[in-house]
Amino acid sequence: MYNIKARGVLIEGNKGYHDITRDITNPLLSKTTPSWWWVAAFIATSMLIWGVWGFYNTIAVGTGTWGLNNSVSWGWAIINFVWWIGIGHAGTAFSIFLLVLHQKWRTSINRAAEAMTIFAVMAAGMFPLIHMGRIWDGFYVFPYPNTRGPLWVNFNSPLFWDVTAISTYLTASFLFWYVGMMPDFASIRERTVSKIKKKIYGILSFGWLGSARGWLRFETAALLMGGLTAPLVVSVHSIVAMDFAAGIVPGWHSTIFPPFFVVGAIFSGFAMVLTMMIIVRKVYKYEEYVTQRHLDAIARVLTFVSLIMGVAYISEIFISWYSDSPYEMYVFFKNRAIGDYAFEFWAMITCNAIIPQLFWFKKIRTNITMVFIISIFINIGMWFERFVIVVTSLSKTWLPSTWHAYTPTVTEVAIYVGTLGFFVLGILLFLRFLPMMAVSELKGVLKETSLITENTNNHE
Amino acid sequence: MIMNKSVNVRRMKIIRLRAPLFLFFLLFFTAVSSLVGQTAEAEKNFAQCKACHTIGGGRLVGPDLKGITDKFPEAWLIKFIRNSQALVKAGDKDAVKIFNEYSKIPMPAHNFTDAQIKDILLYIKKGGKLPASAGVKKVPAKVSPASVQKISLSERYVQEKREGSRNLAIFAVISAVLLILSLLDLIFTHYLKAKWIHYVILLTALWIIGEWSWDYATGLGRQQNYQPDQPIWFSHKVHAGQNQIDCEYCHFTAERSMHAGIPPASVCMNCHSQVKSGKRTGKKEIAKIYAAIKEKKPIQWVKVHNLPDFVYFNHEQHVKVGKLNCTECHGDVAQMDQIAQVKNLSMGWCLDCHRAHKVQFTNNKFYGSYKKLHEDLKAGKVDLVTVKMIGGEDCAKCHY
Amino acid sequence: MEKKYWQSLEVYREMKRKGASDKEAMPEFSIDGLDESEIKGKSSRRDFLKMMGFSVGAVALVSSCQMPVRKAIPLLNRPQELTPGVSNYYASTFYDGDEYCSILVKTRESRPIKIEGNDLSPISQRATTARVQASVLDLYDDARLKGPQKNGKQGDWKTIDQEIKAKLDTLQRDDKEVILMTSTLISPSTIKLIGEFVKAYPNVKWLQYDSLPMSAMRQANDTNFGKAVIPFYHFESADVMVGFNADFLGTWLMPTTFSKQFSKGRKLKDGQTKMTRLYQFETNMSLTGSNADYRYQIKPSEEAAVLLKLYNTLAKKTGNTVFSAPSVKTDVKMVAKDLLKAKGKSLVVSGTNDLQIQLIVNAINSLLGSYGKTIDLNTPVNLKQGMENDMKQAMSSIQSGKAGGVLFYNVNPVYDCVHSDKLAKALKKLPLKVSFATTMDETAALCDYVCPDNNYLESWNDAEPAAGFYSFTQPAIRPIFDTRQFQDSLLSWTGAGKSFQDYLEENWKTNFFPKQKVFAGFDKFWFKCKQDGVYYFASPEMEQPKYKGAKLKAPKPKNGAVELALYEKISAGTGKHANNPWLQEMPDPVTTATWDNYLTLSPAFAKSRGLEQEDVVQINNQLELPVLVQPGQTEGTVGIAIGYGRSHAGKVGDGVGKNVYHLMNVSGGAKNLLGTVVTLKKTSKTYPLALTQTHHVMEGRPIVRETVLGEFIKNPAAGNEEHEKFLKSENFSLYPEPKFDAFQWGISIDLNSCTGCSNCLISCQAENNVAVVGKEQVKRGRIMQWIRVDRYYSEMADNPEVFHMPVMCQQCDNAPCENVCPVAALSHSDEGLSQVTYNRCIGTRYCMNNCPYKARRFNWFEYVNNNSFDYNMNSDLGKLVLNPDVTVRQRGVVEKCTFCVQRIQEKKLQAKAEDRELRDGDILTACQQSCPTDAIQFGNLLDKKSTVSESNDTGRMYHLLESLHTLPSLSYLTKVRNKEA
Amino acid sequence: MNNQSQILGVFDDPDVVTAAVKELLQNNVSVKDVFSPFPLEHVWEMLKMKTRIPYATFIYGALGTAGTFAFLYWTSVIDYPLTFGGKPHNSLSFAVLMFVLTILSGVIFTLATYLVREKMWPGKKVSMPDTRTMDDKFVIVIDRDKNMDDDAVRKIDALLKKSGAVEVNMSNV
Repeated sequence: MYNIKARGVLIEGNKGYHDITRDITNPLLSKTTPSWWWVAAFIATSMLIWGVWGFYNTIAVGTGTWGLNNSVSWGWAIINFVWWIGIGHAGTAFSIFLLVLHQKWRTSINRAAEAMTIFAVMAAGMFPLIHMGRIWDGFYVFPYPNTRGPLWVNFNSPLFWDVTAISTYLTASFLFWYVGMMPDFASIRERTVSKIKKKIYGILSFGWLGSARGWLRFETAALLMGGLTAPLVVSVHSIVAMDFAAGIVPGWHSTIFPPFFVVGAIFSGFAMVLTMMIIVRKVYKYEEYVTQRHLDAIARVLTFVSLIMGVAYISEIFISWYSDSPYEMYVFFKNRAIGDYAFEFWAMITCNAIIPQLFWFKKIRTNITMVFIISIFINIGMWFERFVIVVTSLSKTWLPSTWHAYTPTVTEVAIYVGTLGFFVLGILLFLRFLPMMAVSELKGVLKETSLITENTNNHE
Repeated sequence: MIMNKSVNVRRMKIIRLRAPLFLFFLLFFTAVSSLVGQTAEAEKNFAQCKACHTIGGGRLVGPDLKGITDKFPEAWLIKFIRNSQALVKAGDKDAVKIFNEYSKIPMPAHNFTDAQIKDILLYIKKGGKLPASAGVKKVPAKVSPASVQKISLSERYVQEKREGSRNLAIFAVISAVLLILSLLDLIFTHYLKAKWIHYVILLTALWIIGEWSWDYATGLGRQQNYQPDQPIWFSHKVHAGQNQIDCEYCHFTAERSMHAGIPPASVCMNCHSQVKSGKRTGKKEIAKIYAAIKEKKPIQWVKVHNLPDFVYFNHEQHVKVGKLNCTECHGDVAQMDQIAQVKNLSMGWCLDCHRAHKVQFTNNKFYGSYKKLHEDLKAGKVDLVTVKMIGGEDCAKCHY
Repeated sequence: MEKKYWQSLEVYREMKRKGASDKEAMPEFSIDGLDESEIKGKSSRRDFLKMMGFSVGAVALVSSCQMPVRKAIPLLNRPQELTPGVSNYYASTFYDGDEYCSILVKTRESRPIKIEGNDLSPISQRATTARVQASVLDLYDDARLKGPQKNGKQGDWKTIDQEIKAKLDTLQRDDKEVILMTSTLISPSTIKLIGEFVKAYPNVKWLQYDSLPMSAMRQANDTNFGKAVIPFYHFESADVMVGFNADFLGTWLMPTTFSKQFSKGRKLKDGQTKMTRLYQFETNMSLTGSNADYRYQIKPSEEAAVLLKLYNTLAKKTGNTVFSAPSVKTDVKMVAKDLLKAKGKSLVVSGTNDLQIQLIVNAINSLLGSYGKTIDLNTPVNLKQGMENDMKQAMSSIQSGKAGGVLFYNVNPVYDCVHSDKLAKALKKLPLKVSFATTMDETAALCDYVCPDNNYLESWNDAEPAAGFYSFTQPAIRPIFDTRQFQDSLLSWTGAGKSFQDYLEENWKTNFFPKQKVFAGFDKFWFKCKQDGVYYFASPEMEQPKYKGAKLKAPKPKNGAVELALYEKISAGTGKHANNPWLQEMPDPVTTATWDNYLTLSPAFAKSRGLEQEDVVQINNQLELPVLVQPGQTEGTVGIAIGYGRSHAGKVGDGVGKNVYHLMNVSGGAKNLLGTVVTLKKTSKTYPLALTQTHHVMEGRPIVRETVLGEFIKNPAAGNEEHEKFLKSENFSLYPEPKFDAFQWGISIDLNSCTGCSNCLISCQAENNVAVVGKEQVKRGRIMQWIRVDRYYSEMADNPEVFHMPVMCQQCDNAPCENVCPVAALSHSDEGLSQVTYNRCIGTRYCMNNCPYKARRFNWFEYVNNNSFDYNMNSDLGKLVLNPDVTVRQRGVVEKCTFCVQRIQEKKLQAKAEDRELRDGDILTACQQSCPTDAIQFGNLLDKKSTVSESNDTGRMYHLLESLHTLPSLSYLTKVRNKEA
Repeated sequence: MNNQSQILGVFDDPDVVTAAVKELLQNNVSVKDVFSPFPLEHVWEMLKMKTRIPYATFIYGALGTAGTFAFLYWTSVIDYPLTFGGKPHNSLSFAVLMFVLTILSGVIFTLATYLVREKMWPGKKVSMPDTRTMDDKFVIVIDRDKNMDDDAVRKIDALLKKSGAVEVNMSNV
């Protein structure tokens, strides 16, 4: 109970069950779409269209339209891929970890976070695809029975683990997300007046009744799926990390990577959640559901994680020195710290390890704008981290004769912006057509937290 | 292309029907002829010889047959006539001598019965005249019954495969329609009350469509049963089948090169300088060879067996070193009129052979380098060495 | 033979006429149901060639029934008729006016597809140079003239012959001089023929013109020995070699021969501990300089002085006459000491075309008694016979109008003579101008008639590179276009109604056949000649001519002035092959630059002038060139490569770099590459240079391991301590080391022999259908050549030591690349090869990241049939050079060195077919085959007696980055410099 | 549903419902079901509701692991063994895939089982005793069977009222 006390009221403004239902479902049921939505949607779409051009250009002309070369043959595509996957962590980490830990304060955020996961992972998934030299032969990665012998795939390849892990993660997260929404669909089904919506949400709700036995099985199933997916959250990014850790490139080949990546992922994920929720609570006036205290909680988590990041950076550098391998040392002390990519390196350190420390101050923690800005900084910092890992390591590997610099081209930028557009558009659609908070769960916690209301009031 | 395939189909059908009839006739007439002896049949049969031989008219492609019966023992002659190449291969002195003397043009094999051959020899002895006594009977054109049977078999195989896949496609379409209907009914118009019907339909439909798409997908880039029209209606059945001409007589580079080699028109000329008309097509087709040579334009045969271009296949390796029989990959060519691709030539098909097929491990000194394998062989750890065991599954065996 | 090819070329032309209707022309390849990628791949693949193959097979015999075909006898296979899919080899001769090389031409379906060295030749001894390797592509050059030209329009031989004959007659009547300007001719028959031509037209004046003459040396030898010859050098029998601006390993005189000789003296095989020593005094950093044990930097103007100083020191010690010399700071004591120690086994050469200098060199050599030992005046080299004065006279008579006509054969003076502009102007006035150029080059463009000569692979010819050494050129293919051999043209004009082939044969029958005793019948003799491609008439042992001294003097070195040192690049040469994309994209062994010429400055000098890499500098206020900072360049000098800036080379060569022939130094009478004084002006512009290597020092990593001879004698493993350490450290691995049965292919590269000439690189490119990607891509670090000749400097100082290291796929047994490929496109073969399966590759490029040697290449674009990469693979003609045994890679797949697996398979099959075990040395990889110094050895590592195992079995052997435990099959031998420690 | 009618006690507070259920059970009235907008753990306990889904999940997981290993082993050791970078065919790296695919099979089949047991599918038609349970009401459902006479009904009605039902309805569905 400690955490609840500390966090105090989760839903402010003495709401009743009906209020909750109303507040959450009204935006869906209302006939009119707010104008800001259209504006945002328009911007997102135009970004997406530019991205589509990037895709087309790459497929039609060739990977050569990117800035890559024989030495640095992975670039922005992979950076963004890892970055998106990282963000994709937030949702599931959020809902599942906190679910398993019985953190009630997740309820008003997890749904949105999970939605974020889905779209982020989808966005991430685009990069490995477009990154392929021969996308039209992409199906070779699947071990399906064929007439080539049959020729299977290389199960030792981290890339293949990646494919499996990510598709699994996407499936699992999606199912978990959807199951969570069924009761809410049902309540919308019962609440809406429009025939079409009734039909559609009826279908989506799978005929949910809300009987006691139903709830029992529902809870069990949800808990089981959550419990199963929890280790997946860890494994996915560990496996992504193995893409690098399993390579022999100096700066990649390091055992710290898997945990380091997972933490980083949660870091960027939470930051992104923060960014998004701050906007959502503003435009939807959900201050009562996503309270100061929620943001505060996330901010605390971020502070802690950023410390871990800092430690990770330091230990990485320490190990490279301790290994006494000239190649390793060159990467960290020459190439990263003072080399061509020094800016990216230091940007990473500052954004990820230093700036979040501001959260120690309650003033800053409670100042929404500051929190917002810092969360943005973290997102940027995490992007730079991936850049540092991928590009600096590759640009100067074992044989000095092969050293070569890398600069991205407009096509790569276009693709990245495109995925951003895709992500935003996805979130917008989610906000418009799906219950953005778990209604039933909110109701579930309403009572006990309001009980707390009293005694916390006494305390304060 | 499709048009003429259907034509083929029809022809084949007829032959199939005829086959037993032929058998009957043949038995009957051979029986009769052996009794009668020196019939018109001899003359009829000798027509085949006339293409290359005369009786006292000097040499053509082959030697003058006048007095041949005195030169060689009858038994030998029978052997020679039935399959001269066999004798030559066997290294029979006289046979080889003749073969070389007549510029290595093989005498096509003739599957006459002994009686018939004796008959012909008698006919030759008599200087090609018929005794008045022999009544003249009509005899149907003689086609080797066995081969007729086989033709229908091997070509029927191709036909059936082709039709089979066509039917499957049709099924797939139908089931797709059913699938959609049942889905619509299941969700919106609840016309059928019994849900299970829907499910049954759905499942079966999915199954069939799956089957079809699998069949189609595996066929992608392949052309099993591919049987294009050739610029010249050239029958392997006649040449390789009835006349028993050795494959490598025409495809002469199969033992020396990666390509088996498509015979240049000059090779055709070896025989067709004399043989100017065929039984089934008359002069029409053979004339094309002459035309080609006159205009110095190579005959543009249509390549039937195609491998993807990133595959390196070498005939020498398989024919000469591996001692494979041509038919193992090209099917029973000797029984096909128009060549068709019988095997699917997929990588899996190649590998299956590489996994199972025994290499000339002990016969070829090259494999002496495989010390360890030889020890294992001696020690009995392995009983036979397949291609796989010496790297037959390596990618760079065929892809580089 | 050839006729057949010509026949199927008919088919090829037909297709061209039909437009791009390949399908129509070869129905056997129109397959329905191929997926997109394969169809894409199709057009670029060998189907076109296959089709050729088949139709060849067919047509060949048809034609052979009709008309008897004259057969040229191949060396290895004797084809009764051509066998599609089996390659034939023809012995022939490469000679482009500058460079001689005896070669084998590999043909498939009677298409020449590869040049290999001919090991029967005593001159080139199986060695080739990059230019020789690349010359096969010139045969399929789109820029070649398709037929005789009149005033730039296609004409027909008959009329053009008549017109030229007429003009010649008129010119003869009003006896105007007709100048026949040819490159140096080494073909006795051709010379004889020209003699007859001159007899027929007495007004014809024949002169030989070299863009880079060596007249000074001939003059010097004339004064000293009464023989105006270039002697035959024997570097192999010299213990101490001293070179003065002579890049004899790269470009000077006979690089192939000299490389062979040089490497012989420096192999440390089977216990040999003796090693020759090379001193190099030079201005630019040349390939030879980069291989020198001691390298001194001199200004062009100092060369004479330094030489004289050296002479004087030697003379003092040996008590000979000493001449007064201007003082120079260069220290020559050590050189003198060594030279004297190796008296009679020493050799001094200078590449400078300056009489004074050559006289001094002769003086030194005679003083050291090199003549008869390391220098042979009795077997003169016939290359470079052009004499300056002839050219001068010709110029004047052209300008004065004394000459009425001029015929150019294999020369391009309008491009490469010093006063090209004057010549161009003067030519306009002449009534008859005929060129025999194969392409519409700068000179041909000014001629009213062009009678295109055959490519040398389509021609008959003989050659005598050095007295007594004969060599033959025979066609490997019928003329592709309506071209005619130069000699045939002359014959038809003299009205001798026979082909040059007959002429050649007769000439040999009458003049050479009698000289030999071995063969009874001429046919046998002639057969032998053509089969071997070379024939040697031993000349009787003769006394070396006596040395007559001459007064030696040296000019005072110029101080302060910036001296220009032009040089010849290995790739570009004199600019003859400028339209050859392979050569254009070949990284220069020293600068690693491609596709350009540039101004080289030493780092210090550049700094003092405030110049950075790629800054554009104005030379003499007109010519603008980018700067390339070149360690080792002499302070106060700049270097520029000749052979660039062609304006009429063709789509590839036009406008690449700048033409600098007009900057040659003619002050000393003979035209000389070195010594012009120039002014430099920095401009605000910059110009991108496409270098394949951007970092030049090893950062103290044990990549190229070296030691000095002294250390090596003490301990053969000297300099290779890392390897010792590696062996001692137990490399803990989870997995057992891979074992193989029968074969495990390996290559050993002797860094001590490798001179870095980069000719393996072109050989590989030709063998493996490696694409050309163009300057832009090279700049972006996307070279395609499978072999990378890395070049490291000991430090970016002013006179660094240089290391050359060829790096290709190391075929690791624990290949890091294989582990990471998701689709199993990379796997390890039972013969220790790391296989790459192009058609399975989806291009994740993970393997490229994970390859520590960065030996993998990615097809960033479709390099075939793509107009943005308009090189040989974008034209049907150019594609004829492709090797049908090797897949042409599609866009988006990764490729790499395969150890020439196609050759391995071919030879294995051959062994099987012949029912025998595979012998060591049966298989020669392309790089090994063409290596002029035998630095590359390929073989079976499991066979302990194979050359590769033996050369690995020394203390010098190590693997690149062995600490990674990738277990490469490719090993290196440490570099040993013959220096005092 | 059967044609008999039901007694619906409507409440608007979770704790009250829980209490009411207890009350009813003590007066041995068989409570058929309780409909609520969110789960009520105590009610399950009192109604002695159990589910065996966890066991199913465990089995799926186990099958997933075994199946994956079997597949990997067959493909890369038996069917077409290829050597990659000197690693043995039966490689440690299988573990990763086994782990991931175990979870996948677990998740998917658990969900499937849940849907099957609950007889839920897209577009299933349902009739709720009281649609307000989707919003803010809690409903106790009690079957009224044949042998239940009116006063018995009345008794139940009273019980409900007593234990805090805002209203009590009859439904004949």
